[in-house]
Amino acid sequence: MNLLNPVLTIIGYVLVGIGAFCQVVAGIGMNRFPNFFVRLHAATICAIGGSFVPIIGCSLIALSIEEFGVIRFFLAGAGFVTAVFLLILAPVGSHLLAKAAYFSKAAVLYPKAVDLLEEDVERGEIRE
Amino acid sequence: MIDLRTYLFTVTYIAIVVNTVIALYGIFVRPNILKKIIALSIFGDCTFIYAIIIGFRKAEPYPEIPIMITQQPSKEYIEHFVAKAVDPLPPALVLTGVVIGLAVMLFLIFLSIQAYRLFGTLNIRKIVRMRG
Amino acid sequence: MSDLYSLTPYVVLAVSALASTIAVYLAIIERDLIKAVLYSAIQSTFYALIFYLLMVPDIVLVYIPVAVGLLPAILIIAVKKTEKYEDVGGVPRTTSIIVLLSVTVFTLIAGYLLVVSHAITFDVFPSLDARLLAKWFLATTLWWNRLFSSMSPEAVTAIVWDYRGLDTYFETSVMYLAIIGALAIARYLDIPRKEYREDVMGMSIIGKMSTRVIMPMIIIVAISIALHGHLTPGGGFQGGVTGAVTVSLLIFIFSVYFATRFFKISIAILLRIIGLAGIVLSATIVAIIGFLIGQPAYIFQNQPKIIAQIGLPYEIGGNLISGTLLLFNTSEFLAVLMGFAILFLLLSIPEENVLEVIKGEVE
Amino acid sequence: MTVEYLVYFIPFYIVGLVLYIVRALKGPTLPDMVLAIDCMGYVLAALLVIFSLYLGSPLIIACAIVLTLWIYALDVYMSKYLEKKELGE
Repeated sequence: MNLLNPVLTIIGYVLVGIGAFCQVVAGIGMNRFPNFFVRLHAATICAIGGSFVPIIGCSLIALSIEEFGVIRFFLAGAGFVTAVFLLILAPVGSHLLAKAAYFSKAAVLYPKAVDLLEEDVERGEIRE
Repeated sequence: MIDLRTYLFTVTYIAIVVNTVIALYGIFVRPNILKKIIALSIFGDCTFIYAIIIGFRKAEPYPEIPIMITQQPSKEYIEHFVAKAVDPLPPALVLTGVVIGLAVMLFLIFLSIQAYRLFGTLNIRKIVRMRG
Repeated sequence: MSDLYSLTPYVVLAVSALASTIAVYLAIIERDLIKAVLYSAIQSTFYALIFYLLMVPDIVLVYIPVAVGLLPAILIIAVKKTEKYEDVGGVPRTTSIIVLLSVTVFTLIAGYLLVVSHAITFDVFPSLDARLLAKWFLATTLWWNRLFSSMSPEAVTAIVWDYRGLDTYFETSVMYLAIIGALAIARYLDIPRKEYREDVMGMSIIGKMSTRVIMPMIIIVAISIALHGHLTPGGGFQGGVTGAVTVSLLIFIFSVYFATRFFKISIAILLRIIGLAGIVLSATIVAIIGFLIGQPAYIFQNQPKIIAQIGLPYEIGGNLISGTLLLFNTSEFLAVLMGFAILFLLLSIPEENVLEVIKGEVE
Repeated sequence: MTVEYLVYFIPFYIVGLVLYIVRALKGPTLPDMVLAIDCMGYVLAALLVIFSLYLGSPLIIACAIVLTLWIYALDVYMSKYLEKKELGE
């Protein structure tokens, strides 16, 4: 275990660094993108790159600290559970929100090049 | 020379005081019942933060949570714990307060939904004029 | 390095407090009610961060479900059932100006008192030392002497049930009475019988499938928060409000007709009564045992004291259970979970059925 | 302790949080606001985990799980509000 600890720490810090980068990028994208459906991409970067990755990194760092004793397994386990919840629930939440926003016309698709979903709905292949 | 941490903590406190004032203004002036309920919940949250701030302490480098991590602790560990952990009594009181606040809020929301069904509006000034 | 280390949490505290001030201002000013609810959700999120940095995890665990989850949910339902925009007609301009002035004067007085009361010891605004009572609570948390300690390593749960049990008992009663009030408003009403159809009702198939996957995990997390209440942050109420998310997901993602396959309003009421009876039992069990044996004992007693030397065991087979705390947490979990189940079921009754009943009563 | 170097990463998360607040307070439509609140919730979950490690109090990590769950629930409520259907269906 002692030999593995520095490796775990370095991997954990790299993951936390990736998360910090993704947060700033997603924050800029959230403010610069033109409409709701484009901003969904920024939200995905925030949820997966900016939160899932650093939480896994924090769990790895926690596993490598032996001063915490047995408690470090609690920390790592709770971190993994949080990460799994985030990985499953964040995309589903975005999907439900996007679907409701599209069909209720709450968000307007402003610079519109093509809308394949609208054509499908008109042809009757997809029902609301 | 004031410690920078004290300055930042005072900024936090003053921001919460400003929140209290805005929430009180909302309770007194805005006519919609649901808006009054939102303002009331914000006011309750501010009072909870005051109660928690009483129990906070400026230990070095940062205070601990009031939970002992090791069982059958040694005497030195208990002394360290007492010197650094925050006050556990305000959280216990605020826990009670949050639950009671939620219960009252839920009952008020049910009452306002019923009032809308009966009167057709939630503007409290119009409801008062309707009856009198 | 060390200075930066201890300064960072205070910076985050100040940033989140200032952000919450902007959110509160917009929540009060906004005329679109649903936007006001969302602004208040933003404010609650920041308050949760403030509570977290003030090192009270029990409050965070109860505050996030209550203020970020349940209250906005029920307010959103209320806005959908009533009017969407605030009608500001009828407020005299002089009234609002007078109220604003008086509130501002109140603030100035409060701020002046704050500065004066801390002027003497201004550089220790969060005090360096805790009160003597707090030190006593902390020192007796797990002293390993049953005559003084409550044998629970978590001080907050020990205080909630062991030292201030009467408060907690009446708090649960207030919650119980509020839901009885909601039931009384919705009298004669029940959920209409209808067959659940997978393809028409509820939200999209992606949401349904992933909710089916995630539901057992949520229930396990809620139960572990509730039953570890005497060891880690959490307890019965925190576990109950975490478990309430499963009920709301069942009703909103599938439909209320799917949820009524598992529990109806009457069954939920019955389970809630069982939960409250469990709380009464955990309050009186030591007194009952003392009455049967013929030794002095008290209501709300947990561990043996000097004058009443009976009590429940604090561990079973080496596992710490802290006397009645485990029983209390289990019963509270059941009562709170079923209370919120009743509430969501009542709110999802279709509006036409309610209006029919009310119309019949008025005539 | 190797935890102290986390202090160099925390400001980036705070910058992200502030940018999401700007969008959440400004957002022209309702779904924009909800999306920004989601992002705030996710970055806060990451911050809670980082702080529990950074402040050396591992037991407070349980808050992050609950925050993730309820942010998802807020999504569900808002999409239910935007849909035309009755609440129960």
